[in-house]
Amino acid sequence: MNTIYKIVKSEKLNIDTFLLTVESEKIAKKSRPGQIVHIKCGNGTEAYLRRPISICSVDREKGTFDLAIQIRGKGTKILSCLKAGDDIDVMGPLGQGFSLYPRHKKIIAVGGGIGIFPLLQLLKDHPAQNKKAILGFRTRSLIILENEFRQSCNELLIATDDGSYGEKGFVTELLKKEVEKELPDMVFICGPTVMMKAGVELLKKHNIPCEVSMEQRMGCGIGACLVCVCKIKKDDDWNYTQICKSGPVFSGDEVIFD
Amino acid sequence: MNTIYKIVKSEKLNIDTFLLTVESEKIAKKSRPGQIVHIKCGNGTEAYLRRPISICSVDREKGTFDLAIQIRGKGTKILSCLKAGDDIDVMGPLGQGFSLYPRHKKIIAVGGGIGIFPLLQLLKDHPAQNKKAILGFRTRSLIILENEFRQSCNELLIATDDGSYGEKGFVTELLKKEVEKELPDMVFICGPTVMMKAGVELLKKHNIPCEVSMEQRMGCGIGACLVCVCKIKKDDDWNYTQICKSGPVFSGDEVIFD
Amino acid sequence: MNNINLEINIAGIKLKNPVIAASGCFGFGREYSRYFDLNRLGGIAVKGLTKLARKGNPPPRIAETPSGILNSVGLQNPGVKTFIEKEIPFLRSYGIAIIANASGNTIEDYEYMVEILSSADVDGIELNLSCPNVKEGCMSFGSTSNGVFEVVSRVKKKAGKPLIVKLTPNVTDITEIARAAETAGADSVSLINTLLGMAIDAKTKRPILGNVTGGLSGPAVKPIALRMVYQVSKAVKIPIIGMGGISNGTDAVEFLLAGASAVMLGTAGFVNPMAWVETIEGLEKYMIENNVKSVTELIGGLIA
Amino acid sequence: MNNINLEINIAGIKLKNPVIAASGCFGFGREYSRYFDLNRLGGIAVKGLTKLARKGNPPPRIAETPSGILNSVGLQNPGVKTFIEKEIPFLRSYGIAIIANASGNTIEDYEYMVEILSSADVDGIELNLSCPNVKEGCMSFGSTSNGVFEVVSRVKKKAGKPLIVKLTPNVTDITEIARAAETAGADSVSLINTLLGMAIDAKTKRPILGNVTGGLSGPAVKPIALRMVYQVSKAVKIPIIGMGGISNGTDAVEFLLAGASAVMLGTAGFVNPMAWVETIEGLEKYMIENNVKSVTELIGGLIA
Ligand SMILES: Cc1cc2nc3c(=O)[nH]c(=O)nc-3n(C[C@H](O)[C@H](O)[C@H](O)COP(=O)(O)OP(=O)(O)OC[C@H]3O[C@@H](n4cnc5c(N)ncnc54)[C@H](O)[C@@H]3O)c2cc1C
Ligand SMILES: Cc1cc2nc3c(=O)[nH]c(=O)nc-3n(C[C@H](O)[C@H](O)[C@H](O)COP(=O)(O)OP(=O)(O)OC[C@H]3O[C@@H](n4cnc5c(N)ncnc54)[C@H](O)[C@@H]3O)c2cc1C
Ligand SMILES: Cc1cc2nc3c(=O)[nH]c(=O)nc-3n(C[C@H](O)[C@H](O)[C@H](O)COP(=O)(O)O)c2cc1C
Ligand SMILES: Cc1cc2nc3c(=O)[nH]c(=O)nc-3n(C[C@H](O)[C@H](O)[C@H](O)COP(=O)(O)O)c2cc1C
Ligand code: FES
Ligand code: FES
Repeated sequence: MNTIYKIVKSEKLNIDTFLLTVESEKIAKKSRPGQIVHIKCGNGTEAYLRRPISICSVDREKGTFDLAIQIRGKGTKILSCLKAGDDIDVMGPLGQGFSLYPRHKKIIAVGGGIGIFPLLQLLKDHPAQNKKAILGFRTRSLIILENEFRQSCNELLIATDDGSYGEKGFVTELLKKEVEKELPDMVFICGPTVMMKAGVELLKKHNIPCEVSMEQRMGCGIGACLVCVCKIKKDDDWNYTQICKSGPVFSGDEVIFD
Repeated sequence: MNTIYKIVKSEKLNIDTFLLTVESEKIAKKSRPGQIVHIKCGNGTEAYLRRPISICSVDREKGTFDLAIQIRGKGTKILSCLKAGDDIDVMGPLGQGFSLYPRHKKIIAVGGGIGIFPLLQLLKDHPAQNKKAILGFRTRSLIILENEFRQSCNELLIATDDGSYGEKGFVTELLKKEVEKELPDMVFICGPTVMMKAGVELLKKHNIPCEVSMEQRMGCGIGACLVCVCKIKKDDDWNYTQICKSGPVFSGDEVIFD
Repeated sequence: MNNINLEINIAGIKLKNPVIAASGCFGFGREYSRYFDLNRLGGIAVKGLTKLARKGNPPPRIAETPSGILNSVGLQNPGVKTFIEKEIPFLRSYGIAIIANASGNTIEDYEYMVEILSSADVDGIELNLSCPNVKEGCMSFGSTSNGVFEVVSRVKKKAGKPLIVKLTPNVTDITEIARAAETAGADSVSLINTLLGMAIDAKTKRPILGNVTGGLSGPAVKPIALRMVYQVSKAVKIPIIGMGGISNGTDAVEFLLAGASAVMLGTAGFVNPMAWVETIEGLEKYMIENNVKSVTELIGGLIA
Repeated sequence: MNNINLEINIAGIKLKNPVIAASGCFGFGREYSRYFDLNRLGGIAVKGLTKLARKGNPPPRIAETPSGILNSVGLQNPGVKTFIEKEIPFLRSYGIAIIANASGNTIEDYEYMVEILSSADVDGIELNLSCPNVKEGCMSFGSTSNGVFEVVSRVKKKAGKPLIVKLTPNVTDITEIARAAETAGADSVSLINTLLGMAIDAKTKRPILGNVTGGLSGPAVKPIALRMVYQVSKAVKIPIIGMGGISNGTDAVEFLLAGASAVMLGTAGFVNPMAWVETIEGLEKYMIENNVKSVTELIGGLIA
């Protein structure tokens, strides 16, 4: 199975985040919003394991897909040095994406930090008429992909922790206000665990369904090694379930956040 | 202590050997023929240890030195990918070089395989009037640095294992013929252990002094870890002596070849 | 292919080539079956099984370390009965050896496992006396020769299939443990399981793994594994399955030369899902280039 | 520097910072003194010494492995008397702690070593009960708690200097060994020495090392070393010197958090001769960034 593709473009988005455009008919065509890829960083053992990255957006015509990547450590650093024309070793698309139901007419996508990335293609692909996005950033200078998001939804709200742009505060506070204004049919939340947990609890009160995208350190990326688990309810009990295979997207009410 | 230098040029010499020109006033000025450098291959742990490489030649005016490197494994492969402008991490010059005595009027330098490299600067620097070089290669297509050697000595003899160029046979056979024609004052031998051993034995019979350049896997490269040893005679006994510090050049009669 | 013979028989388990997927790194084969034809493999050691289903340890369960990984899965599995019902039929659709990896908290658990697996359609049973990620049983039996002797001699009486005993490297003298397994009736030993290790995040001042410690595997451990295979091959007569950091054909050859009759690969597959297949191809290439007709010629062929 | 305090006292040995050059990787300091000012270091553990000079093992004595190395030097050294005469005066010209690393074939050898070193001008004695590269003594004492107890309690009677016992990781339960050392009177333990390993050249079908097996060190072993330091810190009260794969300040912090009071670096210096200095600088940087006033605050600070 071939996993080697060509990089079309690498572009800096902000101080520590870059956008990588990769050529792959297969991944562009097959992937659903919310799915991930699993990437080898460099040829050697320097960053030994692959890194899981969400597909940020796809161009199905051109047969390319975009990854928005934040430099955190060794592996993402290696990826940030790649240039157009370089090879990249990508397994994917992997896992289960978001649910795109036509019955959901009004949706809200809520993202914080690196959690905003998978929401872009979700907003592009979702059949709803009314699509709202609430994105959180630490501060104004870190805001990225603003235009792309604006073009993919009906309304874009931005929150910054320090109030340097948009609303000051957490995205969950904005979500609360929006929900209290008008109930959406479905909400998608992606970001730090505390944020997703707060969002899920809020929506539960209003009986609104939601989906979250979970994060965990990964090994194989395809469900075989059982390292990337989170607690998922099963009957009266729960199981540790593979995020790479059964996720990263789960229904908000099936996840147990510890 | 700074060990980072700039690469000026990388040039392919034959199918698996390349010449790397590195800018370093210090190494160009301080090094003596036969000394080595200890090189980090890449930034990571892929090739974890440094690699010892002989200084092939120096340009004291320009402040550069040349390394001729054969691709053998991971480390030399990484080095072969470096280009002009890249950084390289080099410790050196290290160890003891060849003895350049004015009283040696007629010298012969004998090299085989990667053993020919340190002989180039030796021939350039040696004060003798009569300098002969005998170099051995497997076959014609692998012959490298022929012009450089020709310009650095009075006579250049080449032997190939298959007779495709020059004399057919081993360099030690050519050495035997030359020595039997006219006794040199000093001989320098560098190559596989069997070759150096045969050379030393031959010269002993004729009572001609010689120096050899020993090879061994290295750690620190500066004499501290005691891993790169060979047997060196000491009084009636012998010691395991660090090649990186007391060598790589030793007097032929002090080495015990097992 | 060029008349070379990769077949090997490990204590009655026939393998068409000596490359086996290591337990815990390959699930029950379903996932990787989408990446390559499982028929290419010599065999599969399935995820570690226990009497009842186990939830396993809290995440994070993996940490990256220099040229290796730590894992602390803790034997999450659906229980041996579910395996027999749901997974064996799938695996049997391929022409490869099925090795059931079995763990327990007590000797009685191990007896139960061997008994039930002996009447199931598997080719061999790998007794896991070496998992470092569970509190009871397992490595605590596997770290003393008495423990190993007792478990193995007890279960041997129930065993209707070839019995492979999987050894832990976390011991002072692995040859002593291997001999105890052999004396007690093991048909083969496999080694090494993971080395107990730990990773810390200096920023948060916390262990990276939810379980604090985990088992080290991958290329980092290869020198230790190779040494242990070599030592054990001098100490016992039963065949050895070698593993620990194998990533390619050359690595596999090294283990065979050290005395292994077959090899397992686990961690390498996380990085390269084709690692198992490429290892087989690399081994073939080595044999052709070095004029080795049968893989059996390589076993213990080290010149030392 | 910013009012941070790197000083630490290990069982009476005063170190101006907790970074010490590991034995066998730093000779007697002369070579590296040309690369940096030895005064930067907390201390130096000198090359392993024995009663009489030792030639060591046949080369090759080093093999590169994934993120690590194997060495099989085998305690080549000029003998303890030459060390005392020729090397101490040089080392004393620096303001750093001198730790004499001592080995022997017999208990009497160890007694002799400790006696003679106690009257020499060193700051501490590191008893090497863990060298895997010599046939007699050393690791054979170090791999059982009885062996360790016997040697340490015998030499303790002769010891006029702080006694650090260096432990081998090639054991089933390092806490048992550490406790034996503590009970017998050790003032400190240092760990880990190298893990026994092996490398094979598939092309030549031969071991790479002249001595067949060797000791594994470098980043590859870090997770194992860290785990052992953590375990031992829960088991004994005497201070621990941690080592095994440390290459930078972050690594050093991890060992301190796991329970070490000081650290040693060896192998990393082969790759980067400034590794010791950069580790000290990295530690300082971490302390400043994390508002740690004294290095003692980090010791055992793991939140687990
Ligand atoms: C489902 C999923 C989707 C993700 N999508 C994106 C994305 O679109 N853009 C983006 O920038 N990042 C994303 N991440 C996070 C990204 O995987 C980590 O930032 C990255 O693995 C860190 O690697 P490193 O080499 O830079 O860091 P290092 O600290 O050097 O990594 C060491 C090890 O820890 C793992 N690790 C460290 N942090 C994380 C983390 N937060 N999640 C999972 N593994 C981690 C690494 O994979 C590696 O195995 C996603 C993670 C998951 C699980
Ligand atoms: C004093 C001295 C001078 C040398 N001069 C030259 C030179 O001018 N040009 C040149 O091409 N080569 C020279 N060599 C050989 C060169 O060091 C090796 O070919 C090189 O280290 C191989 O590294 P690798 O990563 O390609 O091979 P790998 O096989 O990946 O290396 C693995 C490990 O083994 C060591 N190693 C493998 N082969 C040798 C060897 N023959 N000698 C020492 N260590 C070895 C490596 O340094 C490394 O630590 C010299 C060696 C010595 C000791
Ligand atoms: C994620 C993971 C899970 C594992 N689970 C098991 C297991 O259930 N049973 C077992 O005997 N070994 C288990 N192992 C150990 C491997 O089978 C193997 O012994 C070890 O990883 C060394 O081989 P490697 O370096 O090729 O991975 C596991 C290893 C990993 C990495
Ligand atoms: C080449 C070499 C020689 C060594 N010699 C000794 C020695 O003489 N005495 C000793 O106690 N440890 C010796 N060691 C072990 C180191 O002191 C240290 O315990 C080990 O290498 C782990 O640390 P590191 O990974 O930082 O190198 C030696 C290690 C190496 C690599
Ligand atoms: S990473 Fe292996 S199961 Fe998810
Ligand atoms: S390489 Fe360390 S002494 Fe020569």
